[in-house]
Amino acid sequence: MEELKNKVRELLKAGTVQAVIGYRAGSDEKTARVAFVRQPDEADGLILDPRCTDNLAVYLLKPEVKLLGKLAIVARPTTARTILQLASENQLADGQVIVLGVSADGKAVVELASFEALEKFVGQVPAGLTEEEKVLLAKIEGMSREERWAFWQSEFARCIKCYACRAACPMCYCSRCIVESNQPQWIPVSPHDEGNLEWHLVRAMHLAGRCLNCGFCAKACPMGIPLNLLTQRLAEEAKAAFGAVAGGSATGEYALSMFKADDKEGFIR
Amino acid sequence: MAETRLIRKDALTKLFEKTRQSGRRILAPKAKGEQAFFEEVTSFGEVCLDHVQTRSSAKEAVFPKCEALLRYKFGDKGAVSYDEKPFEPPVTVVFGTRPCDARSLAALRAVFNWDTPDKFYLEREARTTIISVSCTKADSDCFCTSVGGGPGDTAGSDILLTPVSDKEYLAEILTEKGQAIVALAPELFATAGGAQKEPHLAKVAVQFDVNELAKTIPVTFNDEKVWQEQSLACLGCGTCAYVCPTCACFDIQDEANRQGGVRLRCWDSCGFSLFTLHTSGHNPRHVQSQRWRQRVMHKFSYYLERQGMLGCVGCGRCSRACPVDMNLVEHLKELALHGRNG
Amino acid sequence: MAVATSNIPNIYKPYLMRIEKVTVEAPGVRTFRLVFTNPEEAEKFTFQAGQFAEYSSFGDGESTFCIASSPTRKGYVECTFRQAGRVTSGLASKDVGDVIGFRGPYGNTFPLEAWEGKNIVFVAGGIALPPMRCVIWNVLDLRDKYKDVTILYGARTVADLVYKDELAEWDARPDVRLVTTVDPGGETPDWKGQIGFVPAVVEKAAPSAENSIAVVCGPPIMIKFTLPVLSKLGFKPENIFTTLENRMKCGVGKCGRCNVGKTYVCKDGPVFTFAQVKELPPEY
Amino acid sequence: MARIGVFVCHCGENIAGTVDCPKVVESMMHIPGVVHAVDYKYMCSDPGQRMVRDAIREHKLTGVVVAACSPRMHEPTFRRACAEAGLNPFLCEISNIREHCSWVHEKSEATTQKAIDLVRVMVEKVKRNRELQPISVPVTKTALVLGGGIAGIQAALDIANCGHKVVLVEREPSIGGHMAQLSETFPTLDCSQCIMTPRMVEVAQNENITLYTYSELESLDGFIGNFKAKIRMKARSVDMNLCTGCGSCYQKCPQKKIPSEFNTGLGTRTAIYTPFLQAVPNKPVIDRDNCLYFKKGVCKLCEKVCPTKAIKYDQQDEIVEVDVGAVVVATGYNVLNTGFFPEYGYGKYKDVITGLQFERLASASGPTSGEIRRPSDGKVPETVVFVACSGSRDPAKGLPYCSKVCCMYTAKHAMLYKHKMHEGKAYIFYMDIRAGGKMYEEFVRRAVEEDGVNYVRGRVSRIYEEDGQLVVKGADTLLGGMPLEIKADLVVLATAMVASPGAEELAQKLHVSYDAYKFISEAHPKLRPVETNTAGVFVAGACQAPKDIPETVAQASGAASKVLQLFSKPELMREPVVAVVNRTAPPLFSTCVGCFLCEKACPYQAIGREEIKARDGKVLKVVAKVNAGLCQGCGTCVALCRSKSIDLQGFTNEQIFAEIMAL
Amino acid sequence: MENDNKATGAFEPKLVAFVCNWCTYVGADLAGTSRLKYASNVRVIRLPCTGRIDFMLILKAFAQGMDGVIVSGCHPGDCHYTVGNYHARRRWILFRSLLDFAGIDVRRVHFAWVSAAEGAKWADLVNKVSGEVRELGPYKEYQGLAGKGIA
Ligand SMILES: Cc1cc2nc3c(=O)[nH]c(=O)nc-3n(C[C@H](O)[C@H](O)[C@H](O)COP(=O)(O)OP(=O)(O)OC[C@H]3O[C@@H](n4cnc5c(N)ncnc54)[C@H](O)[C@@H]3O)c2cc1C
Ligand SMILES: Cc1cc2nc3c(=O)[nH]c(=O)nc-3n(C[C@H](O)[C@H](O)[C@H](O)COP(=O)(O)OP(=O)(O)OC[C@H]3O[C@@H](n4cnc5c(N)ncnc54)[C@H](O)[C@@H]3O)c2cc1C
Ligand code: SF4
Ligand code: SF4
Ligand code: SF4
Ligand code: SF4
Ligand code: SF4
Ligand code: SF4
Repeated sequence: MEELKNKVRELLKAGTVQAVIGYRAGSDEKTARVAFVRQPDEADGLILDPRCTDNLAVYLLKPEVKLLGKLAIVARPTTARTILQLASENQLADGQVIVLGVSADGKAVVELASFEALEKFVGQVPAGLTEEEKVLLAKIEGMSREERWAFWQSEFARCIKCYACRAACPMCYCSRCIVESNQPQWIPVSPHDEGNLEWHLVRAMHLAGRCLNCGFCAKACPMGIPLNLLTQRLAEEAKAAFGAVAGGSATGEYALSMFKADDKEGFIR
Repeated sequence: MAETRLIRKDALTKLFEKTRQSGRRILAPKAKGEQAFFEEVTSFGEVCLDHVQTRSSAKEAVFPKCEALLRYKFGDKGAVSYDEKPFEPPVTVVFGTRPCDARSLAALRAVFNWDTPDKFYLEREARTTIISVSCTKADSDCFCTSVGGGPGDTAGSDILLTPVSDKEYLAEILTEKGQAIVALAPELFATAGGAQKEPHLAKVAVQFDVNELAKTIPVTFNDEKVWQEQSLACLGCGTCAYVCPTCACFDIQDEANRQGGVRLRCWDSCGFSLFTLHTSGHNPRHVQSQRWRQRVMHKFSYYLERQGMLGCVGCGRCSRACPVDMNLVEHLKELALHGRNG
Repeated sequence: MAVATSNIPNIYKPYLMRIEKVTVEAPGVRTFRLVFTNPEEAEKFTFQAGQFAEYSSFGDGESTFCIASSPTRKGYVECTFRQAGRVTSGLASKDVGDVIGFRGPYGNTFPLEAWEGKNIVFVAGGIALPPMRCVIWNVLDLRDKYKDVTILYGARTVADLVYKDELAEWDARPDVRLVTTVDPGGETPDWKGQIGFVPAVVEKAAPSAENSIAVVCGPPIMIKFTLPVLSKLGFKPENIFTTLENRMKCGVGKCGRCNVGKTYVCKDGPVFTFAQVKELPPEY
Repeated sequence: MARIGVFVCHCGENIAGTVDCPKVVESMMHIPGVVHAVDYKYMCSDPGQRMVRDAIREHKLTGVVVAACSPRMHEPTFRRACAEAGLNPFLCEISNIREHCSWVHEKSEATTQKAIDLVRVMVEKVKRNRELQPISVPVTKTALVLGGGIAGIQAALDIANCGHKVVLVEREPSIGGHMAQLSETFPTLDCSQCIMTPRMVEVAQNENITLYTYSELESLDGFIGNFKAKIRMKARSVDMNLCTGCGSCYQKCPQKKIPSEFNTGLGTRTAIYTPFLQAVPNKPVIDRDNCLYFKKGVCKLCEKVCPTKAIKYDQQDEIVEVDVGAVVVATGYNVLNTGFFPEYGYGKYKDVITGLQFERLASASGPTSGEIRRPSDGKVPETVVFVACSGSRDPAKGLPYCSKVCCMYTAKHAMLYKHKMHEGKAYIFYMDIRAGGKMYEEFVRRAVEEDGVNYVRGRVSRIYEEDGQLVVKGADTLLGGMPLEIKADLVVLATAMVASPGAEELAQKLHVSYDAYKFISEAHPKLRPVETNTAGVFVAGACQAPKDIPETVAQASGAASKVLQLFSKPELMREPVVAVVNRTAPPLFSTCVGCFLCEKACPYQAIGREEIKARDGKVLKVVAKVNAGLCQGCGTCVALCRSKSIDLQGFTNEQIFAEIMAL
Repeated sequence: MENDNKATGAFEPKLVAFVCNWCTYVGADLAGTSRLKYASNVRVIRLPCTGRIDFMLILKAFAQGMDGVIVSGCHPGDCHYTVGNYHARRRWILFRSLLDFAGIDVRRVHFAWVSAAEGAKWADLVNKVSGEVRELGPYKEYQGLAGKGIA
């Protein structure tokens, strides 16, 4: 922890960066929230503990945050993977941010100024689901088709189309989301059952092979819809079918931008 | 009008039955995961009153997330005719609202009944009975007492229930609509005797002086730095508005196919950049700080000036639901101070 | 459980109007003349200069345009719109005889009565002539109530000028002073008007501020540079009028998006004097 | 203000026999925007077309739907008719109610209903059609030919002889490629160099051809008609202008023991060298890896002896940039070397050689002056075993394909050997003989019947050395798999033809696809065999697949004719069915976020990047930009783009959406 | 698309086929020129390439009341645009798995390679899919979504 604070102070003092995105204590003892540290002495307020789960990479593309100047960001492996994935999608340039990589156990902090260093840091450890989520996923997969339909319908019916899931997702950085294009209006604006289903399927497809499974979407969803399971299911499929895992490298290929001549096609007549 | 009675907790099942039998729809908090949501319930067993506050608000009863304003049919060559059916929203009982939620109706009504009355809201409200339950516990996000409410506040409720013992609720029957519910099963309501609700209510400290806030906020309007700082973390996700019992902003959208269409109203949020975006590309509120400012100013300044009341009942939902822990009270306190100092 | 329904009217239900005439004014800009399909509604309908309405293309949605015809011309309303997005494209695909929705009139009006006996100067740019056309005709139809009438109108190119026939008509009238201009480069060989940006042309035309009202509508940039010219000419902010256009859905002060500070464009506007605009927070 | 006209064709009885055409017409009249609908016996006839033209004028139509046969039949006809009436041809669509309806269903209400649906779908599409203009792309009439083997030479000469400029780039110090290495060529046994050398000289003398030898392509940008090629001229260390090719330098060079590439390692060369005597250009290069001066800093003998002071040790690689309109890839092939075969001793036996080495042994200009002597001791071999299919057609070795020329050249080799050593024994192990080609089968027969070559059908399982002799172990499958052991003096492996080194990198530079074996892929295996999937890049010769000289030359001329076709007009006209990235009002400018995932997916590399700049030059945004010259209009990018920022003209999102909504 | 067999009252599925211009569309043409007979309840929407077939089209088709969807194009290796169909295939692999996970009946979405020469395969495909979807009955679940959730 001290190590992190020192690094942050150093970076700010030296003027290497103008702001550091990290975690600080939140409203209560159970929550942590983002900190935008701009003065060396503000580093004291930084924390790093199991509360700190938000995928802060979402802030790297926020215009207001970009205006702060050059950024450093405290990144657990998932955030680090997100940064690499964003890089592979041309949203971040090498050297644009300094990553303060936090090891999985939360102890060691390493300064990673290049994507190459970041790639080494993340290795091959994509985030998995939590135990609870695994159980739920297995449960859904074990259902009959009709049950799955009923399950998801009851979940989707609650969706209010606030798009908090989208706002929280660092990979949903489109300047105009498909739901906001109205010529044609692919997806109804209103949160009724048909539109909700379409929204959820579209969102999941758009994240297929890109989702880092940070779980921020599900956390953000005020209606408690376990929508990260959809993207995670697709991540599993992309891995199984194409060996594609998001976030491994800054030059990684998007599973749907490429193909192999022998991709499976048993389902095609 | 107010009348005080006692009702046993185990009698609620009965009351529920009777209410349902009377053809009324019942919305009540239902637990899901760690949260509770207002949803239609068919038996009392589904109801969960354990939460300090539900995630979603009860405004759905009077201002649904998606409602039809208009239906039309296309005829030959695209001719349009209205598909007119009388508007008959379901007669509804909302059970288990907290006093803050009950109070929120006044804020909604202020918008929907302002100048041009909104049929949809008003008729839904007319058919809705609110049975609230006083708060016996509160959390750090609650601030009803700072905005003029309280854990046992009766405003907006048709019946207010306060648990006065393990077995009993003190029932304040506040309106005719409340009476009508009692009339469904008068036998369940006993005389109150000397039961008092105050001792059982949660203690909610006043966090800021709302009058002072009302004075200081407008002055802060042009102090962009404050708003920028406060909103830096905000993702513009809109959650706060969607869970808020008083947020009334909406969008109107058409959906149609070859046969006809429907004009829908659905919730919207001033936190979205699209909310005010002109087709020309110009956006009067083009950065998040302006949108955050709009939300705060609307509730604590414009509302007061235009509707003569606050646009916030202190339920704390926005703070609880915010994915990035934007805490409204914290910011309000800062604003109250800031305006005073600067 | 049956409960009697009240008879609060549905404020979101538009009148069904038939398109009686379509005029293509400029590329992408059309004027519709609309008549009520229900004569009873026509009978009851009134509006005043400056007001706007919500026009629907059923299936696409509603869009806000001002009413471009004058209240002095009974029996129809007109609107002029530019094809910009979904709704306006939907409207643009309509033809004479088709039915569209019309909901209004909404908003405040130009205080035409208070202007009686004064000179009136209209300054408009581009597609912003429509909101002014309503007042212009209103004033011209009651010509004897007002003193000098000056119309200054500019567009990017000659092709972008709208209401070309009416411009000719006004030009021909002895009791109207019409100055038209196009941006440098936007002229055609046979263009007889001025060449230059609106503010410069206003400065050159130099209408007297004495006992005068100015109405200015146009793109923000034009307004920004025209105002100083007008004040130099002696116009006081409270005598300069404009209309604001913030995005709106309901038109009746409920949907929550058109406000500038505590001011609702749909209710308190769209007509404002510059004295009022100056008081508004910078949010439009 | 859509004003659509619908024209329903009876096609005699072909449509009207099962579809109630008047009913189709009647139902169209209820659709908003349809202002005119008629049916007629033969819409495609002159009177039918006239109906369309007249209606366009009379009803001021903004769109036309012809409900008739497949668009593949008459779309051009009706589009032309529309154009004649002043309607943009892309505002005309065909609804296929014949092949997709009347011909495949019985006469019934359902069939008529289907026809109505199909027409309505098209009406809704056409309402959203936009006027489109064919895209014209200017063409730079210079061709870039990569590779100076026979393929490249042929293509270059064909193009140059039609009066267009050609830039020919060859990686080696001389052009000629493999054909220059061959001794005699099947099936005529004419001397390879005798027919090759004049062609090489022609190249050198053709004023339309600029020759860059010892050079390689550095990068290729742009698109059909408008490529920019960067060519790296490797430092030759010899000034091409001063050198007269007198050869004093390499006669004096002390480094004499360097294996000669041209002679496939069977002969030697010096450090400053020309690969062979007839080299074009006949001017040496210094092989810096082997030059004493470059290695040790001392020597400079060549500089001393050069009469024209042409030696330039400090010469640097040079990059030249050329604008070209088309590219012909003719970079040829390579052969597997013997080291590839563990069962044949991993290349450690000197007397196990490749076919190409045999060509050098048999060549009059080769290291042995055409005498066939084995490499180990120079002895004239008495028994030679030839092994066909060495590597080829062996899935286990990863080369399942047939190298196509080995059967022929092995027969040739055996023949050449027998012609020189009448008593010698020649065995050929083969799997089966593939001698498809004019006079090929006859050629093989001649080897067997006239020259007494022993063909053994079977595989060689092992080759090993025993007492200074090679033992070839195999089996004769024609004799029921009888094991066979032949003691041989020389073994010639017909090693597989493989892609030339660097083929993959080159293909990537050119943005053309290549197959699993790194041979360049043709655009269509049957119908577009000389085109690649990148418009304007053509392919010829063995770089596309193993092939012999006649085929190579034919393909090279084919590629040249494609280039000439492209050069025959000042501009290239293309259908405007191309993708476009949207533009919106500032501050967004475009909804594209520049993820460039579409860029990677586009099969034609048609998507590039464009910077949107503020007036002060500051880059505000980088967005995708479709190169209309390259885009073929597949729409893969459109389906991929999440934010719907890219759309396909002619098949826009709005059009397709409307079609579905009209179902 | 009004397609219910009015005479018999029996259920006839409504199908839409999204096909590429170069293979399946031509294959369907060939079925026509060969006068093969097949079920009349499929409506073809022509697209340049399977690569253009956005997964949204499939969802929108269901929303429009279709009971089944056919998606078809050139066989692998035959794509007019060389590889559009390979891209499409990847998209479908993921999309199909998502549909299934969300409980959508994937038996109603059929993918097929039909070449320009396979008129018979096209006819057969339409017949088979019609038959299978007829067995499944109307897609009530999806169609039931229309209007659901609107107060
Ligand atoms: C008081 C007032 C008067 C206006 N008068 C005219 C006029 O006379 N002629 C004219 O051409 N335009 C006028 N406008 C602007 C016009 O409303 C928009 O250009 C138009 O609605 C956008 O077209 P769309 O719905 O096709 O675009 P989309 O972007 O597809 O619109 C989607 C929705 O957003 C709303 N919207 C989008 N942009 C605006 C905007 N700039 N202002 C308000 N709402 C918007 C629309 O109402 C619609 O519901 C006026 C706006 C206001 C507020
Ligand atoms: C042993 C053997 C015997 C044969 N005998 C016969 C025969 O008798 N009759 C017959 O018809 N065919 C014969 N062939 C086949 C014949 O060699 C080929 O058909 C022919 O040479 C193919 O010509 P090409 O121009 O395509 O390739 P190549 O001859 O390989 O020429 C390619 C040229 O491109 C150059 N190059 C490669 N890469 C690059 C680059 N990146 N940039 C620039 N230049 C590059 C190479 O240096 C070379 O000069 C024989 C083949 C073999 C292996
Ligand atoms: S849902 Fe899709 S279109 Fe919308 S922001 Fe996310 S990725 Fe972009
Ligand atoms: S955050 Fe939840 S409620 Fe909001 S749009 Fe996403 S899924 Fe729906
Ligand atoms: S603003 Fe927040 S605290 Fe106030 S009423 Fe709305 S949700 Fe509750
Ligand atoms: S919920 Fe939080 S992040 Fe979302 S808009 Fe409200 S304040 Fe911003
Ligand atoms: S067009 Fe779409 S896919 Fe391509 S770079 Fe832009 S946003 Fe990405
Ligand atoms: S349509 Fe096809 S060829 Fe054209 S840019 Fe898109 S992917 Fe490339």
